[in-house]
Amino acid sequence: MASHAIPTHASAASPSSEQTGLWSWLTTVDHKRIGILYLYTALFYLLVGGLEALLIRTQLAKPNLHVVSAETYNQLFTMHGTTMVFLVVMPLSAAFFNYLIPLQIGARDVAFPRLNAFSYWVYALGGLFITLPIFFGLAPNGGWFGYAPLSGPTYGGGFNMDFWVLGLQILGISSLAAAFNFITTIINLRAPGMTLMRMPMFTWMSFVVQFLIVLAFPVITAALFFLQFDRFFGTQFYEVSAGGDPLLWQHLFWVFGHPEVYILILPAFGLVSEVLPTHSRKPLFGYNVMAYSGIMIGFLGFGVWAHHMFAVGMGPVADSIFSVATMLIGIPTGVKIFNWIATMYGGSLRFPTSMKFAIGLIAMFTIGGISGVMHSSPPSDLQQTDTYFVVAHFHYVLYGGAIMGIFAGIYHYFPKITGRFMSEKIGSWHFWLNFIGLNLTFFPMHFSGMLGMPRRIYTYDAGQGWDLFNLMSTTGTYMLMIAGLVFAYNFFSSRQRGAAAGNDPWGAPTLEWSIPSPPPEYNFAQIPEVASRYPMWDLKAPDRTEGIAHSHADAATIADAHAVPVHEETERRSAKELGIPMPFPTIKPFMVALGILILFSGLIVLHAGHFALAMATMLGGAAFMVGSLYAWLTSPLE
Amino acid sequence: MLKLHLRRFAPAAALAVALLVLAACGGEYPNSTFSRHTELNEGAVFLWDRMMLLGTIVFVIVEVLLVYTIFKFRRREGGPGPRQIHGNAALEITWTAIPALILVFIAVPTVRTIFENQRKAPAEALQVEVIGHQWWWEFRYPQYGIVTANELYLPIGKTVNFSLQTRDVLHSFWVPQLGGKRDLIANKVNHIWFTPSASMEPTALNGACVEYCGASHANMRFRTFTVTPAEFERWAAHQKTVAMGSPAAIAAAAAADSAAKAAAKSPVVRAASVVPAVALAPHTDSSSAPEAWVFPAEKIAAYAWPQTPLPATKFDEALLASGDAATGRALLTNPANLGKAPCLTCHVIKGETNYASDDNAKGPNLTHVGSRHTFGAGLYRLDAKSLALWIKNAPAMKPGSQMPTFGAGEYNPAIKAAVPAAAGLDDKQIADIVAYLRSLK
Amino acid sequence: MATAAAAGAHEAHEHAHYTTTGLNHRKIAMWAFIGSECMLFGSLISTYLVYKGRSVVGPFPHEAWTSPTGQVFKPILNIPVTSASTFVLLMSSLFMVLALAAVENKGKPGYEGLLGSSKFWLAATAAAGATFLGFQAYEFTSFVHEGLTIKTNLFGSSFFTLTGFHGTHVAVGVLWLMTMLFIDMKRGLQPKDAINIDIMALYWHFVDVVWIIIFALVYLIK
Amino acid sequence: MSTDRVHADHVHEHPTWKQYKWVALWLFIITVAEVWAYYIPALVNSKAFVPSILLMMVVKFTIVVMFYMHLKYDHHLFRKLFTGPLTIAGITLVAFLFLFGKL
Ligand code: HEA
Ligand code: HEA
Ligand code: HEC
Ligand code: CUA
Ligand SMILES: [Cu+2]
Repeated sequence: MASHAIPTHASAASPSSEQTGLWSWLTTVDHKRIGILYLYTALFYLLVGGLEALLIRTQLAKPNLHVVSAETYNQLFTMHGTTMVFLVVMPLSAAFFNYLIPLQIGARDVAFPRLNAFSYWVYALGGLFITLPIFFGLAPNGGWFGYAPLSGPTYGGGFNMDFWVLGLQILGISSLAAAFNFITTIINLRAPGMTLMRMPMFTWMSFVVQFLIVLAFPVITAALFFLQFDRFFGTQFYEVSAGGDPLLWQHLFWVFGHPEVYILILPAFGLVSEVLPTHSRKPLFGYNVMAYSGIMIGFLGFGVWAHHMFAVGMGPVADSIFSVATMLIGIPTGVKIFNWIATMYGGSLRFPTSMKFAIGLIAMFTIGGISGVMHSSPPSDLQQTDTYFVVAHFHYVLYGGAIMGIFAGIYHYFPKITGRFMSEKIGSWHFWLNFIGLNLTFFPMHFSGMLGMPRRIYTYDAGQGWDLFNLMSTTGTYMLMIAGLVFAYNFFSSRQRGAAAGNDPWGAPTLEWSIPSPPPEYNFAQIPEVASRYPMWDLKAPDRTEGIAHSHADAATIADAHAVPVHEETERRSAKELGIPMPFPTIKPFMVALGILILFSGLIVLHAGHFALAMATMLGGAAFMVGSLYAWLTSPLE
Repeated sequence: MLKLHLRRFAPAAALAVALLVLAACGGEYPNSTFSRHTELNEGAVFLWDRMMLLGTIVFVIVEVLLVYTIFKFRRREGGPGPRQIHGNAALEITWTAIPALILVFIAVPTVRTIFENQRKAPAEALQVEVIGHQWWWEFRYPQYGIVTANELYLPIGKTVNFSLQTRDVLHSFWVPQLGGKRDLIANKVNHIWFTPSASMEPTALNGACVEYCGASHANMRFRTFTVTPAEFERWAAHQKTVAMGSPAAIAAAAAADSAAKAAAKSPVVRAASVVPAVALAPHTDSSSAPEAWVFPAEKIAAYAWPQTPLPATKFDEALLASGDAATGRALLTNPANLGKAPCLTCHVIKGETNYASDDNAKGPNLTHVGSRHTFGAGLYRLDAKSLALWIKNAPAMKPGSQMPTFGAGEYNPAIKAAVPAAAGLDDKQIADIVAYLRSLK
Repeated sequence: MATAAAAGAHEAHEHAHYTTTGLNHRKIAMWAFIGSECMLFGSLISTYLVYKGRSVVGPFPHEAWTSPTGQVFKPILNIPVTSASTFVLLMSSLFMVLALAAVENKGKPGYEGLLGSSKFWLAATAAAGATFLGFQAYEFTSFVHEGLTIKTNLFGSSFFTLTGFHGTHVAVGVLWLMTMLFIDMKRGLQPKDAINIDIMALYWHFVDVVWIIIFALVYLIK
Repeated sequence: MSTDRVHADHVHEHPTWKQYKWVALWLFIITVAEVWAYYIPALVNSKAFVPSILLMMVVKFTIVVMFYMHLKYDHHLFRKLFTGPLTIAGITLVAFLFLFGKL
């Protein structure tokens, strides 16, 4: 990671020496560099999660194979799910939150730069905490939703689920801290004139996502605390013999879990909503409706959790309520799909790789959405739940939706981040391999599922009518792996040798394209004053924004921010020359994160039976954390 | 650009083709959820069909619009610039209202079906208690006083009301051909009921545990035999007695008394109450003894025969032919052998002196194990060799199995060491036990 | 999470910078944090209520119970003591607003003497918080003596977890108050510092509000 | 950087000392009423007990939030930030009670 230097060709001013080297990455509080850290780390985990998937699929290529043992397989799918959800898609979204939100709203940084660094380090360390045990055969093995009592001390007594409970708790801290940060940033750091209804759609969707995080994560935090106390301190929350109710865990988990899936998809929706208008040369169709439907999805997302529990016997009334509520979500989501198509309709379309992926998302997510609606009907879902049909559903929305959207975002923003283009030719290969591989992998799962194949089985018998479909899925997975490697090659080689990109390589409408690529540390030398949703088109292609309301911020606000009309910034000067105060780099957020990690590790030691050592570790970790925190809070920001 | 065109439609085409294939040769898909064997699944399939139709329409509309747009509005050099439209209220309302309408057509029958399925089962229904264990199934017929494992018999044309419980973690009960699943949840009794339709052929169906339950979740399967009501009664009448033809039965025959006979015939015996089975009389007198009816092996289709490969555990197979049931029985039942063959501390065999009762037995009831076609939760065919290997080293055949390793010198994962030669069973002893178990028809 | 919120202090650089709404960064973050805490305590309270009456063995909150040895115990919750601690916590909220008013109006007429002193009110608030914690410590130890621990039954697990979480929040609040008091004594808080007290007060009142709910749902309703 | 914008949240008028004390008095009175109610067996056994305790709880809650946390006087944004989550938390809690057969 340290080798990632910002390419120097793009500007006259080379990054100052303090901006390179490991130490600078450990201490950075620049939202862009933190975004890059998120990006690299999450891509690394994508590879890890992909390798886990590859092993899973290899084991299932044929009936009664024995590539991995049952126990290993169970760890693999648990870690695959956990990795992809918490260590890949959420952090990839976070990479974009970090990099883009301040740029899109015309801010110089996030509201709390050091808290931002803290979020990243908690994620990075928490990711290691939950992943490394797999090398010792101790990885979590209770499934990504860790149903009690299998995840509790009585039936899951080993260390495996300890790492899961604690790891998720750590990752939750990271997500929550980031969410408070971005909520404040979006509310309070928008450039003059940028009303809520002028924010770029990606920022809008991110805004909704932050609220989902703020509301959903406390619930799993509570559920995990109960499990953690059961496992380490002998409480009885999920202890069957004491009358504990396994359904409590399920309800709490899914109150979190369902909003979580929208946490995964909405940022991708946002990215696609940036890509499509740009390459259609047309504003986003139905902007207001798009924003409101995002809010609707988020809101309704809190009222449908029990559709994951149609088989537990909740009774007809609850089944009906949750079923109908679930179906309702199809409506705002459909609105988004149709508005995207309408955005392209009548446009002047260009198909760089980012656009291909964006269109791919529309096509593929629809499939996953429709199978989702099929799940929402309990009598029918009882034949689908816990089969490969569900696996098909959620990979279409997650891989065909979230991952495709994120790839669209990576191709779109790569020039902004690095100052260079990614290769379109290789990108095209990547897209098509990915597109075919994805359908080859996941489409047959609809069949294996409806033909009776349960999920989470490490092996299956011959003659069940599943062989062909499984072989197809496995073949597709190898294709996806090749696609992934093609992408990796494209990514790294373009970073070194890609064609230089200017401020605004795509002719895009929003503020981030008005500044140099890569942006200077202070982002905007002068804060722009925004008069409409598409400031860059106002500047360069005013015909595209004619029908949209324009207005100017009041003079006082402009004066406050020293704002100037939107313009392209091409000069690159240092913050000092411009007199822009920048936050100091600091190691303290990293140290606080480390303290948290040590604190939690103490519990593992406790489980191992070394009481004194455990206490020492926990107290030491806590003291280290609190000390670093005080040091952080009492040192000036800039 | 034609290739793009084709690929967009490939999934739809594949779907259509595969559905045709499905309709044509259902036999190839033995666990298909599209069967119409029960009213429960009729409802599910009806909803599925409707959603499939509406879903396909939505899918086609979206993808056609998308593909059309992509082709129609490609950027052309010198072509006209885009028409700048930013929104349209009428359109927004349309594509909100139409999906809402579609959903009404799904929601209404959904809710109706939910309430239909979850009515109380008819009072005269056959009651079956399903009890989940890590990783096998216990089935009880309280109206008959039968406790059995891993093989479920259901009479055609009769409503069956299942009550579902678990002894440990969560499991889920599912026979894909008969209808939707229901979870087994600790501290809760769940219910599901359906009627195998009267027009159904007697047949063997696969079932599975579909809630992740630990190491051998994949190996927690079972067989369902749907049989005619007459066959069911014959099977049941036999199952509630002790095994015919076993050494125990022969030994006890002399002591049979009529009072016990009456007890055995009383139709409603709680499963638990049959544990001290010594009171039950064996039926040696062919006139009154129920015939030992089980689902005929030759009628079991290939898909219902397990094909799990056997492990590499060595066994002197020559011994199997000469296994002696009476010796085997002595090994199991003589308290002196409890250290070596503690089988009856975990298993119940009606008619023998048991150390466990049906309510606390850790393993499956073995009273009629010889009359089963499969064992180990549907994982293996019940033949002499598989059984012998199982007794020798069950965990090697089923990861995590709670049945310990008994073979002398075999590696026992529970104690992470080999079973000492003196403490374990040798191949000869195992062969005798196998012979005895197989005699438990 | 408390860490996350606390990390906000001194973090923002709003002093010199433009903000869209004119509102303080940390205050916005604090309200978002409080929103989040609603869900946390909502989950904890839900759990307590769901498990109410489902414990297999005693002691119980509102019912007398007989131990396996035949001893009869009375209901375990001690309403008089808890009423007193509730009162103390409520009054601490009053002290808190008075402390805020004292900082905001420092030097203005009507804010002289002890009753106009922010130090006094900060100290009073912290003392009330500490008293509440003392009551809680007393309650917990007496429960343990009566045979109720976090391991005893579902009631014990959910009760101690819920009230323990609340107590932890109070403890963090007391630390925060003492830090502010320390600063006040060292350099004297001025009206420009009021925002810091304001934010701390929001946290403190929220903790109080949670107790209002716990007191009613856990202690009073049988 | 005009200061009046930066401190916009402070131009809203705050409750006064006097109000604070009235509020405290009300809180005290309601708390006394709550505890009192707990000791009237006839009331405790009647259907009115739970609703009346809940009502008093809600009133106290509202008073503290409105006056002590000065949500009544502060920027509308804060009100949204608080009532939104509070509503969702409340609905979830009620849903739980329903799902677990407590309602
Ligand atoms: C990105 C993540 C994501 C997204 C966006 C969704 C979206 C949806 N999901 Fe999915 N879901 C998951 C991730 C996701 N899901 C995961 C991970 C699981 C499994 C968890 C586990 O068990 O491990 C799961 C499981 C799951 C279940 C439980 C299945 C089971 O276990 O039995 C259900 C049940 O209702 C469901 C429903 C839905 C619905 C109705 C939507 C809707 O939001 C979809 C809406 C979209 C559309 C409908 C398409 C576009 C709309 C139109 C073109 C308009 C016209 C359409 C109609 C009128 C139908 N999902
Ligand atoms: C975002 C989420 C996500 C994603 C992307 C994926 C991706 C994939 N998943 Fe998975 N999956 C889940 C979420 C996800 N999954 C979840 C939540 C579960 C449930 C777990 C549970 O039951 O508990 C699950 C379960 C699951 C199962 C069921 C296991 C079982 O029930 O027994 C299977 C089986 O085939 C599977 C397969 C795959 C495959 C083949 C991919 C492929 O798409 C993967 C392809 C990707 C690669 C091959 C990597 C490519 C590499 C790169 C791109 C590297 C780039 C690197 C740099 C530039 C440095 N997944
Ligand atoms: C510690 C308890 C225990 C002991 C002792 C034990 N078993 Fe088992 N047995 C089990 C369990 C549990 C299973 C179910 C395993 C599974 O299917 O995963 C089982 C399954 C079986 C089966 C397969 C039954 C079926 O229908 O699937 C047979 C046969 C069997 N045991 C025979 C024996 C014999 C013979 C002995 C003595 C030598 C014995 N068992 C001792 C626990 C025990
Ligand atoms: Cu039992 Cu899975
Ligand atoms: Cu969901």
